[in-house]
Amino acid sequence: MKIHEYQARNLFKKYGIPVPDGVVCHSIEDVREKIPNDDKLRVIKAQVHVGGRGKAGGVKLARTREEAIEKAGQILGMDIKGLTVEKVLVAEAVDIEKEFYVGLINDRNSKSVTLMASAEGGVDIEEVAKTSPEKIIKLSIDPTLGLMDWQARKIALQLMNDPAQIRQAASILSKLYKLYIETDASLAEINPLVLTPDKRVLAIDGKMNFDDNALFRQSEVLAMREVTPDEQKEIDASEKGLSYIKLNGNIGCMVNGAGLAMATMDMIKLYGGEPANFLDIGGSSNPQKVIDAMNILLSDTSVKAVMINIFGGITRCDDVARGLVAALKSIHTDMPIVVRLSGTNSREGLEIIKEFGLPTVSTMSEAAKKAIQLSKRKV
Amino acid sequence: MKIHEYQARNLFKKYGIPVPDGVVCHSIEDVREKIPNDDKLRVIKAQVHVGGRGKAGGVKLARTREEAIEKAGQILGMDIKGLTVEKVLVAEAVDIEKEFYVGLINDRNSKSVTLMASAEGGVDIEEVAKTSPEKIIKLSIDPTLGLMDWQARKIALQLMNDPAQIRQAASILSKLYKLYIETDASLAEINPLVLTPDKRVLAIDGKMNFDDNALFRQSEVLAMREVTPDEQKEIDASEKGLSYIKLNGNIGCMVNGAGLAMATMDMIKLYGGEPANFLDIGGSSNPQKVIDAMNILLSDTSVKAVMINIFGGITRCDDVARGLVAALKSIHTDMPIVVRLSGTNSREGLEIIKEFGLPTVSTMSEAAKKAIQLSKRKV
Amino acid sequence: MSILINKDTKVIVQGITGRDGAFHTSKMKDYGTNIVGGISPGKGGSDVGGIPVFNTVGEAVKATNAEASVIFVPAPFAADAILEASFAGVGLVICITEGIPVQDMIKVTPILKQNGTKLIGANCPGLITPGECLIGILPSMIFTPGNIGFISRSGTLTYEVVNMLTEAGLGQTTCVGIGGDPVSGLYYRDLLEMFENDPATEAVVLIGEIGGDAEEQAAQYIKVHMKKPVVAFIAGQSAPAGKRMGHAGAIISSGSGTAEEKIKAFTAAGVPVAKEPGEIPGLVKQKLGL
Amino acid sequence: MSILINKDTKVIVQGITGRDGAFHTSKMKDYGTNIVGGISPGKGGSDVGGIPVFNTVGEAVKATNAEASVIFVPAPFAADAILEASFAGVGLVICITEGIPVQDMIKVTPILKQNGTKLIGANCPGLITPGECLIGILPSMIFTPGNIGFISRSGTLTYEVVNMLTEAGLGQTTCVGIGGDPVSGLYYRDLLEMFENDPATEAVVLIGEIGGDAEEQAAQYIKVHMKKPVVAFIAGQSAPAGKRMGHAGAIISSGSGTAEEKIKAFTAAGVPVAKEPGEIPGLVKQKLGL
Repeated sequence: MKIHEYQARNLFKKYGIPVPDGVVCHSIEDVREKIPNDDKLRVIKAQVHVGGRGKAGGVKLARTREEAIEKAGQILGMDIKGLTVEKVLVAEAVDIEKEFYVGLINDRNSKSVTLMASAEGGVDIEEVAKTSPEKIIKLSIDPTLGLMDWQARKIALQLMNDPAQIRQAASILSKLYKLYIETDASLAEINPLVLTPDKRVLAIDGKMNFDDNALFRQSEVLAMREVTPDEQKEIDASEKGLSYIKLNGNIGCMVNGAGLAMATMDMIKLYGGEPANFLDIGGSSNPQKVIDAMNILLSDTSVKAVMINIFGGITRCDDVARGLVAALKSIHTDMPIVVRLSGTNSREGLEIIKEFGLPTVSTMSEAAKKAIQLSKRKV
Repeated sequence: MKIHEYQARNLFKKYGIPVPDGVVCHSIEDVREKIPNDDKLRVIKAQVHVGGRGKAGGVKLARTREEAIEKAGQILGMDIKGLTVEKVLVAEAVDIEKEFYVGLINDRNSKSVTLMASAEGGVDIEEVAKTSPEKIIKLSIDPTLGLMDWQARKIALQLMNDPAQIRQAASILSKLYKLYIETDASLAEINPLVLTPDKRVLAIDGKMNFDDNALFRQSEVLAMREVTPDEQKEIDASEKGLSYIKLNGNIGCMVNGAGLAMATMDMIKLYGGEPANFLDIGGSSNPQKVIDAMNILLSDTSVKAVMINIFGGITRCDDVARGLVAALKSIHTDMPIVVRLSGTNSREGLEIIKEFGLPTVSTMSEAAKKAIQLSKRKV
Repeated sequence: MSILINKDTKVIVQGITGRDGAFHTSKMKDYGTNIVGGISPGKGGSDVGGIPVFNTVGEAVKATNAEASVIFVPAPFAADAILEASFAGVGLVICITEGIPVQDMIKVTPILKQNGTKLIGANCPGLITPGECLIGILPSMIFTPGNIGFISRSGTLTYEVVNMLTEAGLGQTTCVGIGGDPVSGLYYRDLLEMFENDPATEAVVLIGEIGGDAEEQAAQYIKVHMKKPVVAFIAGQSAPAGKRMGHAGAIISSGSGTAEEKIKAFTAAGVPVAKEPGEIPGLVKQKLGL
Repeated sequence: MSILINKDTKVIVQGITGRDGAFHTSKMKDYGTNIVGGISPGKGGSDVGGIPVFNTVGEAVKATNAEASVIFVPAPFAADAILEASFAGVGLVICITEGIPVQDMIKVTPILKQNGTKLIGANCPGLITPGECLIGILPSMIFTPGNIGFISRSGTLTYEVVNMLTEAGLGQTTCVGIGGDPVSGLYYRDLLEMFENDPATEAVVLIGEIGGDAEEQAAQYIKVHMKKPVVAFIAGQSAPAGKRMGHAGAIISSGSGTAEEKIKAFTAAGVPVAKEPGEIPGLVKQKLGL
């Protein structure tokens, strides 16, 4: 789960990580009300769940209150990669002496939370990682001991020189780790972390993601959830026991199991088609799940054909086929559908589907080819 | 640092440990205002920093509001072991099916936090520990892993039978451990933890102590501090860099170092005297410390003689002697004082004291004997 | 021969009285798995279909000398169940539960290492030595004894491929579903080593997925240490790259994790990578000279 | 010979730029202690009275091969300083700092064990091998080389007794102040073992205090393992029993911790217990047949 920059800022503040003053505004009126009439330099930042907002014109400087209102007006309502900007963060712009990068992530390779830091912070950090990986400090944190103060200090010492700044930076790292662990985050970044000419260390921009599996014990995090329409579809699906991710193709897929679903998409692509989605219906023959899944696929107007790919394991194919038929009977659609069943009692299952009148095949490659062929027929 | 039962209850509630309903009252008017007019059975409990309040009459049952007011009136203002009762806890009395004991303590022997539990809870728990130690379950908790849920459950399983009760009890143990760690406690007890006939598990009485060394990072705990006059004296002393504990004898002791201070008290006792206090002035020749220490000793009216026992280490005895003399010159008292100096440059030091006109000795035993002798002269 | 489990392996079930636990316990027992006990706190002393129930894993191990435990407890309690098994001295823990918070698994990892516990999963279908022992939720009927070792991150894709192998006459020594969670127990590398040392295994099929570098590490291991042939397949070749985790995700993966990289690593290690699952049996036969 | 430290021991000082750290560093150096460096984050590269300063213990160890570290950092940061030294591979850490929260020391304990680090203190005066090496804040002038091993929980009482020994012609191999905190590093038992194995030590003086069972454990160890004579003194015989910690305190100590119990334990182990400190030199001479 993602949150906005201003929400990450709020968490930072709660954990004692210093950030520049700022307010979130939902409208021009809001800006007018919240921003005093002074000539402080401010930065107006679009709050959207997508990267690259700077290049898209979603971040602007303002020298006066009037300018802040004007710039906020330009950004609010703006479309950034398909998302409408509904909020802006209006924050005090600070003088920057040096920019750093600091990040925490769940690292599957080291099976630990890994801290990364670099004295070369800012927008080009990924470029730095590619061209000068030695400039990225990495520390795999022992989960039972946590980030020890001397470790945080050791990293701060590689970023800064002055003892007082080192203390500030080390303390920010410790607090960020505490925040990360206590909120079940999967990513926490400060980029840039800056040093100001008056020797303060501040978090200028923050980004946090959270582990969906842990939301059951993170009600405060969950309360910050804000979803795009596509994400809403995924969440609705997940509440029905379905795992759904929308993609850009035109062949709808309905598969049991994530690995098989991925392999199915690969197969479609291999034979020249484009999958419209990832959709895992899990392991049961419950007709309701098939109905729900079918409704999701049909609501995507780009879908031109549907490929159903089921492997019968403990649930036998004939049971799955009966469930499919029951479900398809209740849905009235002229969408071309191809069904592939494999595994336990697949022969009996395919017979049941064939009787119902749908095209059936017994291998994944045939199914993919057939679905692509059907998608071309439909205009 | 100690807190009252009602304060421990508040912490329990904050951490989700269930307690019976209750309010703390400072006066009869308070009881009148806070207790509704029903005929719920209530228990009125004196809130004092001392054990054995039950036997002293500080705990009474009340069947009605009127009775609660009456009983609270009896307890408020009562003297329990020298302390005046200024608050009572008026709590709902619950039916009890079974009583358990649960406690956490910093165990210096295992160098860990140790959890103790017993199915034989209640006032006689210490007797149980003595006569049937096998009835006390003990678990030394690994500090890096904390109390794992399965461990809490394993202990709960030895106290209760029903899966729902086991879950409740295990959860209480986990929460108590969390509270203990997060507040830097040195003791946390629930006694009794009870099972009610309607199968709830409740903390009826709670006791918590905290590590004085950790109060710098426990502002919430510190805010609960309430001190008896004797404790206030100890705290005042500690703010002056002195470690002071009042005792019941009549020979005031002023010593540098805790071990030496204890040995000094032992010596006084060995020769038939009674030390009036433990007083460690730490290691420096600063006259102000001696003045402060002397003022504390003189404010104790039972002190009949003072024994000053200083070992000169890095700070040499002649420097210490000059400090002592400077201090004693500024204090006008006819209190008999014996000074013993030992260690580096002790000869020179004793010479300085002798010149000032105080009796000096060079061994601890002589000093103790002399102080006892002097104490008997003073009426 | 086989790896990790065989017909003598004594197995206990954590969460035996739950819906899934009870259902799959009976399936495992039917298959012939030596289920010696189950755990359900507060229900110790009872039994589930003739299998004795204990209050704690410790009691169960004491009474039965269980060597393996399979976990069906809900996600919020699963990591603790893994620890309970580990501290009770169970050498092999199979965690079926899906949806366990990543931090829980991160916390568990070094403790298991310290205790010498092997973990399979979480979020995995379990493992099977066909004809001898099944631990988990695998559909037993598609497996058959033979000389192929099998490792996969996914569930139904495993079944799909195993089914093809079985239909092609390629039976299995042991099939292991290692689970698809970001942080899990045994990885490919660990299992490849076991298969390399298992006299009965003559070739290994490895089913990978995008994300992480477990496949790259496996390829490296194969290149340096393995004499037995390995055939691989990587799922997710068509998955969009878009779902990355901030800058940190890009930095830490630094290019690895894509299907392309994994296929490159395997190819460099002399491991043929199937374009689609259907090719796998043929590639295995080719490698075995059949 | 001696235990733990000698003239070659390379010592670093954590908190060397603080008031106490700087003062005692110069005292130690004057005594002849081989101080090879100090630590002060952000001041690396500078020096304190000719001693090079490093930013981290790791850097200091790398540059100097330090084997021991003495800690003068304030209480809130002291436990972390101990850990830093331990993870940098320092084998012996002496923590002078007083007032460290007990939970911090409890957390540190198993980590030190795992890393194989020996800790003296916290809240201790340090240790000395007279004529060779002083680490801590002990007043050097009262010590003299000889054949007595010395262990004590307290500070000035140590000085008092050592002074008596020195005046009685009983020099010391090594004197160790183990510190008076409830949870600390090396206990009597550990040091008794070292003295028993040290050829130069012919007798040991042990100064105990009320509280805990370290003295009882020491008595048990002496009874079973020690051939060398030990003389003991217990401070706090007159301390009131009143300051107990709830029921839990009573249950966990279950009678031990009092001066009475400790004296009983030593007596049962054949260890003479002095009634007052002044008796100690005489008892030692008696045991040594002097």
